[in-house]
Amino acid sequence: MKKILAFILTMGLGALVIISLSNNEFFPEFGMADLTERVSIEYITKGSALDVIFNQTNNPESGPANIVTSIVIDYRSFDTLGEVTVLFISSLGIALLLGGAAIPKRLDLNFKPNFMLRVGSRALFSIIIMTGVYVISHGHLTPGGGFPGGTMIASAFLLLYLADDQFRAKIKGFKIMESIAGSLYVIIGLIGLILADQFLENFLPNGTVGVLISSGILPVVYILIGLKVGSEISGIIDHFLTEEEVL
Amino acid sequence: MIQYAAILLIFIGLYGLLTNRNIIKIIISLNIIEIGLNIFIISIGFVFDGIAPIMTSVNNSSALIYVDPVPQALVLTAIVIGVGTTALGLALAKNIHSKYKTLEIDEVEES
Amino acid sequence: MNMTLTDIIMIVVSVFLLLIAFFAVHEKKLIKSVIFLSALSMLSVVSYVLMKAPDVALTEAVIGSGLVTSLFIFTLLSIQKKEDVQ
Amino acid sequence: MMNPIFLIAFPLLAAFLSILSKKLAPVLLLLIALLNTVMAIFIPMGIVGIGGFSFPYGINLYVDTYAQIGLLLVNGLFTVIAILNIKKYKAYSSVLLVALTGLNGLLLTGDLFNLFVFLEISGIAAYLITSSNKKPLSTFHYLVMGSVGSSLYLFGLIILYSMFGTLNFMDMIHQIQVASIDYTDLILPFFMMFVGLGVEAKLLPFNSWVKGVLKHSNTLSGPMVAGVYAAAISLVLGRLIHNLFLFEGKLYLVVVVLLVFGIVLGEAMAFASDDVKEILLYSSISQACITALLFVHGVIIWAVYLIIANGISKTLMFLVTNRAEEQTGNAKMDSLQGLFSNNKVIGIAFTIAALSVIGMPLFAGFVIKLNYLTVLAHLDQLVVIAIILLSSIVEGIYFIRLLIKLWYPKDTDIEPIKFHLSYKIILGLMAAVLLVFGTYSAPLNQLDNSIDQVSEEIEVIFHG
Repeated sequence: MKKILAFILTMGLGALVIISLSNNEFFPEFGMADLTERVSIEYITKGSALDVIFNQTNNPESGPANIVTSIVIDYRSFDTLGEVTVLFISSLGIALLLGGAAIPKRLDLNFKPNFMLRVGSRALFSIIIMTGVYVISHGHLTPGGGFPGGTMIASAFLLLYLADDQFRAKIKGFKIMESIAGSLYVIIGLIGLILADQFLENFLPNGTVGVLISSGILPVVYILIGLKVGSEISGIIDHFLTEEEVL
Repeated sequence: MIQYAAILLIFIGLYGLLTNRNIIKIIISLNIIEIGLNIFIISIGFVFDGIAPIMTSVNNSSALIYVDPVPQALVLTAIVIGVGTTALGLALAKNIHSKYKTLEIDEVEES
Repeated sequence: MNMTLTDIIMIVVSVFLLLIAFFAVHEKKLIKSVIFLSALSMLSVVSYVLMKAPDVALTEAVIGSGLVTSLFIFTLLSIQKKEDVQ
Repeated sequence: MMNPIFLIAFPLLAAFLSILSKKLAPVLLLLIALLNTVMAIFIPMGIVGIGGFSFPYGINLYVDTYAQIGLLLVNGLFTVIAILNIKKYKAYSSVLLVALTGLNGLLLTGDLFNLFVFLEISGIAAYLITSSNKKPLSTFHYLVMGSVGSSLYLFGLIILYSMFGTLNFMDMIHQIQVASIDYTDLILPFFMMFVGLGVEAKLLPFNSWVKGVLKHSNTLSGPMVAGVYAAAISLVLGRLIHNLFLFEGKLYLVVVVLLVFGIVLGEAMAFASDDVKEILLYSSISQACITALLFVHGVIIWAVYLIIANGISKTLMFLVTNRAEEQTGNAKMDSLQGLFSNNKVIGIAFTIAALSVIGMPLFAGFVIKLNYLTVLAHLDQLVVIAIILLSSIVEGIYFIRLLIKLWYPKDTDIEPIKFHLSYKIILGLMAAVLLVFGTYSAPLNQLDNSIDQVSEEIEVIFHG
């Protein structure tokens, strides 16, 4: 009975919010968003009066052809720095909360993978890693980038964890990779401050839009983020799949 | 239509938060709130005959009608923040279970 | 009513979103609830694709249904193992 | 040369490097905390862009006197807590460095979505700091409340973005001023954002997590959550209330009722409890509600002074109580009886802090309370004044009762609790600050409501 009451209450609240949004004339209808009034028109036209043409415009204000990537990495790069800190602190927290095991051992779940699975997963492992690297390195041209690419690399390690119940990745290596990639990202920001008078500024030329080697330091930053996200999530997976060695 | 579904999704998550007493169910309700919120954020940037905000060799000019790229950049951040909190919640759930042997909030007699 | 194909799919997706979310909240067994959550995440990927957000769809697919579901399953498995040990 | 971004970049760089070696981390923490406090003194004012883009398109940091005071207070209190806890909580050094990044980011950022990201960073760092209480359920409760709060804040922010098309704090204020919009349309986003931030600021709607977290707190999580985090979030909330929300009409009524109810409930719960930490945590809830009430009525400068006085006294009192509780095992009033009879310095410091919170003359609390009550009288807010006076009376009763209990030992002498010399020095200094500003209150009147120059900055940018 209490559940039905709570359900009616929350649905009523939801309906209230929907009604108040629909008769709010400043809130645009579902498909009627007018981008010219929004900040996003600057990001699309990259602040230039004449049109930005793929493969032709040279040295625009922000390099990537993928406009979302140009926002994530260039215009609002400080958000992404905070973003990377959130993942860093949560993987640190999980190491703190679950990490207490003196002699960590793989959680022996009650399934024994057979020989075929163990060998087959090795082959698949490299293919997934390759896809992840592709997604990261083409982040500024095609959809994807540091976050999905890094998670793909981590899911490759997840595959190995599942396929082989004795496999344990080298956590020390992940920690060092994570720390170096994160510090390099902040150092690139500080170099931007020294060379080009604002923190996280793109101090290399942007090149032509749409070419693989374009938009200055941004692909390097996205690769660093990919490596950091990959090592952090692999660390989280390792902590979830290990337990105290009970002698 | 998707926008109204997203708002209702947020409130279904809130309803789940209010009525569930199991820790894993609470984390699931939190995830539902985040999924609903992310769909709502993307839905405010949608333009009817707009195309994905990526310049390719086909739609190669910035004069075309694009969908709003800013909410997509925000959702990228919101998704990864959601993963961070969920992973922490699950780690806490494991700690609570190993300490109190139960996942029901009422049975955990924490002083 | 000029309901193009995408409009119909959008309505179907939003109805399914609400249904699966309701089931996820109301399910008694945890494993089923997690499966419903993963289905919900996949549906949100479909809705991102419909709303022309490929970047977000890719990220949500890899992180939302890939990583989050596996973390839930690992937690449930380790809790199941502890309960069997007692 | 001295750029406000260093206050965020250096702790972040140190946090990333600190996971490499366990031995290096505590040293790095102390170094960076001290460096931040020093840098907070010489920080230049004005808007500092990030990423090299013109004003509303990139993210910018904004520093005015309001932010300078906040940075100095937050970094100073953080350094004090870090110094006193460095030996016992070595493992938390990296977490504390990230918390420092988040807190400085909260106070500096001039972008509303960036504020959400820093809210999450400092929130997750706070969950991990409270996990040192070894009470996973109360930490989980705090995590759920914090996540719901920041999701509500993001929901309100996204509605504002879809209405005005910008995420920059000053650009948003300008768009709202320019757009001829009646206030009823703004009620939903503003209320969502206020409640979202209210969770972290311990205001009424969602502060049930405070009891669990602070009741079982230790010398690190207690002062950190009650002192540093409360001060930082109240300052951020104050800036938003004063410049963006501008409560009026129905929303103003709802907010004032919520805050007044928070004050009364906080005082009543503190009066009814016999656990020293419970008294402190309920009193800090009601103080947070009073601060928010002052911001809603535009009493900026005295609200900032109240945050400073509360920050110092709450950190001091929680440090003393938790340090004593470590040795006696529980924080009940009668188990800590006669604590101060054999630690005179600590006793005096605690008494000064308690009397300053009540608002007894001769202490900073009195000067602040007197002034903000007079300003409220000018605004003829009689109901609010009556509530605050009532709450001060109740506060006076339970704090005096607490002090009497802690000063005069029972007949059976308890084993003496010893405080480390560093406690005595630092807490003595903090109490001295409250005493000095109580008696010599001239410098308090130099600053006035103009310390928050967001509106002047908007004038310069858009009509300059």
